Amino acid sequence: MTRAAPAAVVAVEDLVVEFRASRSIAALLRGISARRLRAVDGVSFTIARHETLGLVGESGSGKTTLGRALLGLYRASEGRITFEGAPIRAQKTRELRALRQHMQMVFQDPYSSLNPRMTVGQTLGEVLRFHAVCAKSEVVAEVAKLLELVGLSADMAARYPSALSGGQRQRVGLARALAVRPNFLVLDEPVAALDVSIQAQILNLLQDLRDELGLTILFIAHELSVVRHMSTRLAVMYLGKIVEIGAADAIFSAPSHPYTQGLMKAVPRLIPERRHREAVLKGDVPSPLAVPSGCRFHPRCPMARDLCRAETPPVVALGDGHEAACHFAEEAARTWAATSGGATV
Amino acid sequence: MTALTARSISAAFAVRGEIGRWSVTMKVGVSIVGLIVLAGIFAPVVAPYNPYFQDYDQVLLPPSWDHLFGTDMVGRDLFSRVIYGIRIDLTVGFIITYVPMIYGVALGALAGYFGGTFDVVLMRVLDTAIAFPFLVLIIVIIAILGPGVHNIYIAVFLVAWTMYARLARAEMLVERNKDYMLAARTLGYPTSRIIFRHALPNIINSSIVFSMADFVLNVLLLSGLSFLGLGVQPPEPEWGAMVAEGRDFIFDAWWICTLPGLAIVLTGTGLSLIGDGLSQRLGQRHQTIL
Amino acid sequence: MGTDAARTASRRAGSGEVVLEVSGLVTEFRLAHGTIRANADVFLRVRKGATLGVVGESGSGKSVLCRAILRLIPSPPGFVTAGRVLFEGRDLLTLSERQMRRVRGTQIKMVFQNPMTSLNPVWPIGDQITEGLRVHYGLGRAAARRQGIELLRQVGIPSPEARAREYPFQWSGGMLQRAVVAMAMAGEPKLLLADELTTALDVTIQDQILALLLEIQERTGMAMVLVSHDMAVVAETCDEVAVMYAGQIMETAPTKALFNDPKHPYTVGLMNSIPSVERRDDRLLPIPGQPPDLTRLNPGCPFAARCSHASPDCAETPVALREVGPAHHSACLYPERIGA
Amino acid sequence: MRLFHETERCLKSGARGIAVLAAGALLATGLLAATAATHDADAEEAKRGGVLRFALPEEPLNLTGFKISDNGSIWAIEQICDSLIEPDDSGYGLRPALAESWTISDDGMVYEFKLREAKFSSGDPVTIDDVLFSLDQAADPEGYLGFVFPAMTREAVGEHVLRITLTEPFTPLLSVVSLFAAGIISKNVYEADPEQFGVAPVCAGPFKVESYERGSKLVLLPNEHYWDRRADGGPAAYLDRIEMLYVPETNVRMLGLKGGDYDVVNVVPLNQAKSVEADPNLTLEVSPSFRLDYVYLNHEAAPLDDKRIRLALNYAANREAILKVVYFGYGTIPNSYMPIINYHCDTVALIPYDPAKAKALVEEAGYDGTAIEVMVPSGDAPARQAAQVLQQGWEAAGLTIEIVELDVGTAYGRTEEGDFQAFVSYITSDTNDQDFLASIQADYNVFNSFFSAYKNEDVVQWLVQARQASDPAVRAELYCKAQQQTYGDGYSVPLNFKPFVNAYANYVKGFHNSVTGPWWLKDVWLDK
Repeated sequence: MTRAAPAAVVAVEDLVVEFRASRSIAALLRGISARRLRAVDGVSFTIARHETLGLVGESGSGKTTLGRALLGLYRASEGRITFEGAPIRAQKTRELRALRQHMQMVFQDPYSSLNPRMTVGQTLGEVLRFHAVCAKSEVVAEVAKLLELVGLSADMAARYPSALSGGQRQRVGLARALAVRPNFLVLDEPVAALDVSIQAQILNLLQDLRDELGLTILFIAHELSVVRHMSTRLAVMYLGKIVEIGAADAIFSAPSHPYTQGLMKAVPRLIPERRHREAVLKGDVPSPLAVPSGCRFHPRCPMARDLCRAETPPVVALGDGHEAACHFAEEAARTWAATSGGATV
Repeated sequence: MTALTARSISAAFAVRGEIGRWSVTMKVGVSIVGLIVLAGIFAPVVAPYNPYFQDYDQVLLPPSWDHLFGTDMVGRDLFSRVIYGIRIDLTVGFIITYVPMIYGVALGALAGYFGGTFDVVLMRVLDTAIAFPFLVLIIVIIAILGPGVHNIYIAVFLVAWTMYARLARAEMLVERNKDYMLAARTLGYPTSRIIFRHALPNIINSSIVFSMADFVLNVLLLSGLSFLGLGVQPPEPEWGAMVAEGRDFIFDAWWICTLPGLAIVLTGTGLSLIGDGLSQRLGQRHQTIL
Repeated sequence: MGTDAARTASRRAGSGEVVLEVSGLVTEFRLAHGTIRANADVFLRVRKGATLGVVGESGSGKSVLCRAILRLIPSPPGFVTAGRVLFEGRDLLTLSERQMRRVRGTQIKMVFQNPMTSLNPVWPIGDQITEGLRVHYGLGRAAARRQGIELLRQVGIPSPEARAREYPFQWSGGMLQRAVVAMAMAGEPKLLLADELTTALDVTIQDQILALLLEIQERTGMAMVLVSHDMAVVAETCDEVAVMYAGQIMETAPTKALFNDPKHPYTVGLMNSIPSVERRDDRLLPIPGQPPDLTRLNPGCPFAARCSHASPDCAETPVALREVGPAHHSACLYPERIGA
Repeated sequence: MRLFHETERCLKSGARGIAVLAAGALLATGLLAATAATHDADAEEAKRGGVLRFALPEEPLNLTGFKISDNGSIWAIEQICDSLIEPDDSGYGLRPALAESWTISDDGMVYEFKLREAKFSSGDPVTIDDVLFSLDQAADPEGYLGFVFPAMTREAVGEHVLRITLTEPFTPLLSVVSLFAAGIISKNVYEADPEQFGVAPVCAGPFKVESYERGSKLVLLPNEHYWDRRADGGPAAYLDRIEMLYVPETNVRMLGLKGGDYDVVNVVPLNQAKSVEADPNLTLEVSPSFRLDYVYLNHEAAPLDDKRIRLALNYAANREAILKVVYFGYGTIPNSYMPIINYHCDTVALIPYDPAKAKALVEEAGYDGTAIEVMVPSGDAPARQAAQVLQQGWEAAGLTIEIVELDVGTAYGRTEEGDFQAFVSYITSDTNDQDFLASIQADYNVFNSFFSAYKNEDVVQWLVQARQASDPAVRAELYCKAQQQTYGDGYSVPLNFKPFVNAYANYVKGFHNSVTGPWWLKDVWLDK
């Protein structure tokens, strides 16, 4: 939606990521081509240096696919991704290997993101050696430094992941990502699998590291509260498209897409009062193999009109880089301010 | 690959002073198999007689201090033959277990990781191979190639790798989607490193556990084939062949088939116990704490 | 929604008829590396038409508690070694397995986190819903089918006649969870145990399921135990709350009292750990340290090691729930230190 | 080619070996002088009645004589079907059966057989049509044993005489006519349903089939229409009933005998013979047989193409050890490439066990180390044992020996194709003349000297002369020369003249194994 600014670390233009459904041997022999599924369907945005862009949406919205595409794990079917001005191309493994010194990822599930057959020290040491981050003789010391950085003691290096708690594993995952000294991190639901008391520790750690190391972050999450806590900017995805993007504060105070509003209303509050209302958003996210016409949100939208069913909505600029892809974005923002706006901020 | 297997096994055994934590089954199994292997290695020392020498004045002697297991119908010392038989049975058993395993696991892992046409074709090959009864297939192949150890290697290999390929592929399909595999990719590791260094140690457990049972079955298979005259040829002291030779003498010289038969049973038991122990240990590693 | 204000009021006051009372419940798991007390001296009470929230982190024993109530603990290694589970005056722990099956089939239902594992993938969903009706209520095929479709309609499945013939893989996660709820509703149970029912769901679908549960409760007056790790979910949906930690109940109170005036440092810690969607905090206040190893608990308060208010005696003095307000109990030795 | 084909099938049955013809002038003049009345040989008063339970290792495949060549079938058919002539009690001679007498023209070209007044088990008379039909089937060149019949015409002379006219003299004709395959069957019954005949034959032998369960047992009853009667006027068969039980597992047969489940077992394993002998309730019968156990050699396969190597194999063969450990002392060390049939030559000197001589021969031959592959039929324990004893001696002589166990069919197949070096096997004869086995093995015009590729023109000439000679003394001398020469050429490695070994309960009387293989169960009675 925005042109790549010089300050942008990551720029994404009209990105499309498609998957092919697997074929039977009969189809293979007959040469029938596989069905294609658009997980990311024409997305453009940038991430500025030292910025944390939050990316939210329901499962199936394509946010994880988008995050992985940024790291070249999936091939872009259309559009382009640049990192520090250099194109990310999944098929160019050698190019990518060089770029990966600067971009890394942390995964959701701390139970599966570490190789169970390797000790923490082996996992981290392998990264250091493979990318020649430091001299071979300094690997042990560097591992200890990394562990310390994420708040673990150096003697953890001898342990296998099975001997660590979820929070400790997530710290190791973070250390592994940081081992190559990247300046850009994709955090894919990094605290979703953690208990709240541990989640808070990790969130604080992430904040500290971001400030200390000057990291640029794409923070993928489904929990709005966590995203709000971490992000400076926010992008909301629905069925492969970004429906609203802008400064986090702006969106939280004046969400201008009915979907963003629905998401925010659906979050349970820490208010000890038995709620008396119906669900905000009805139904499920449609299958990406059967995308609705016009605005793809219209079947679930409380404001949907004929126009929404017929035409793809334009991107409406709402000032300060706040944009929403809705025919009635301004009306939606006004309605929000009138009904529940006061309660939110 | 073998180095990895060894590494994996040693990790499973947790050699770093953890023998005390082995289960009882594991200890008993390792002791039995260890003793048998040692006896095989030092066969020239352990065996009191030349296992091939026929002394026609000493035929069909019952077990005694001179001949611990007695003598057979052509006057050979049975104990010496059983001891030398270890070399044949365990060596052949090992080769027809682990060579197919190496190939099967590698192919299965590659198919599971890459998927696509290669995987589809491989799966159909596996389905076809598994549709035939294992033993019948092997007997048919040996009938075509002729009897003898080398043809057993070929015949068993042609059939046995499929089981490992299936196991490894299934495990790889699970493992492929785990985040640590993705993490290895984001770290820019080459695909071969990801498959063989990262995935393999995690997918090979089931194959190792299976291989122990397979090893037992393969020793029995070799004995069975030799029993049918399709395996190791006379006068080599193969256990199954010895049982076959002794079968006609079961009433008046029970020791000829009974004692080599016991050697088969003992070896099988030892290997099974190790298999049980291994599956417990390797299984534990994946258990999450309650 | 046709809420009966008076009835709601009476529930809030906690004066409804008690459906379930658990007291002194101890559940142990005897494992190779030691014995784990998953529930230690648990006390809780659920009233007709009301919802009890049980919150706690993983390993706090809340799921074990649900299973212990329904006697679904795998044994060995699990054993219920003490306590009573009174359901409508009968101690469930003393029933025969046959009687217990009857209770599980008709009066107390339980729903789990992962709908895919609660449903058999090779059966049409409609059949799975009617199975309980046919087994426990002896309904004929046609009658069971009619009622199954009606149940699906009540949980908001569109065109239930057609969709009843479909298989689990054809349904979305949210719809499957509705189907699970529909199964549980067959025969109108008196008590529903919901174990992390919405944890795996998106926030929008969670919203739908919670709305559905509350609507059903309004309509049928059943009692609910809602187990969750999410304080906000509990705050919005429960009448009373029990906070569990390391197998013990740390604090229990009417929802308002608990959230407005918590009397246990752990409850406070949990609330401080949660980032808010309402405002942007610069810094969260996490609970320091790690949850304890359940095989090596000290005799005193299990939270002592992580508690900023703890005194040396906290780790040594066995704790017990003490009344700190109207229907408000805390296991803390020094509840007065909170907020100070 | 046809001959080859037929032999192949015989061989593949793996059991009986080659059916052999010929009864010479000796038989015609001497042995056949005896009449049919040989039944009262038993000094004791035979008792009638009872059931004989006979456990056998092979079962019949088909009870139509000209369709089979397996032991199980032959054993049964010998009890059910009579030929015109039959072997006598010993098996060395012949005696009249359905033909009560016959004449041979002076030039040996025309034979006339006078039929007896006899009836089939169905009660129908045996007619000249049945005889012609049966011999047509047996002599059919496409049939299993058709190849043993010489060129001839067969015709009826009146209602009771069969005339056979040969195109050239063929002395062994009477033996051919005595074959089980030439048994006389009821033409009408066979033609009505040839398949059914295979399980329910109608013949004119002493017994008839009551029931036949494949894989289990064949039950025989006395044929009340059998042409011969005992001296007391009663039927020839003493027994009420015979159960021929199919018990393939050797140990089960032996246990069953000892446990009283069976009255008779045949093919007793030699290692268990001693224990039968020691059993006071059992009788062990060891009787001579037309069988030689020997190692086939392929004279065209190096290094066996060198006579010195073949002789070395013979000198290094520790036959005493083999007789002791493989045959447990049963049998005789052979001095011939042939079984002991009529005209066996006793004077041929044995090649002794002489390892030093063997070694010297191997060295002299300049043996290059080419391995000799010795085929052993898989599952044949004595053959495998013998091979191992031989291997020890042969390797001591400096030869390289590899034993290969092969399925019997595969081993025979390779033998017939000449794709072998050595094969531990045996040969047997169904009839009692030396001629056919001698020729088939040593005359390279017939089956390439039984696949050995042995070529010696002298031997061939001697054999032809012997076949045509009418004087027994001349024949004996010629066969002696042939045996001496062939044996001395290292034709094969003969191992043992192996006897038949049967065992039965002491109350079984009159059981006797004929040298050609079968027994006369009509003479058997039970003393209990």
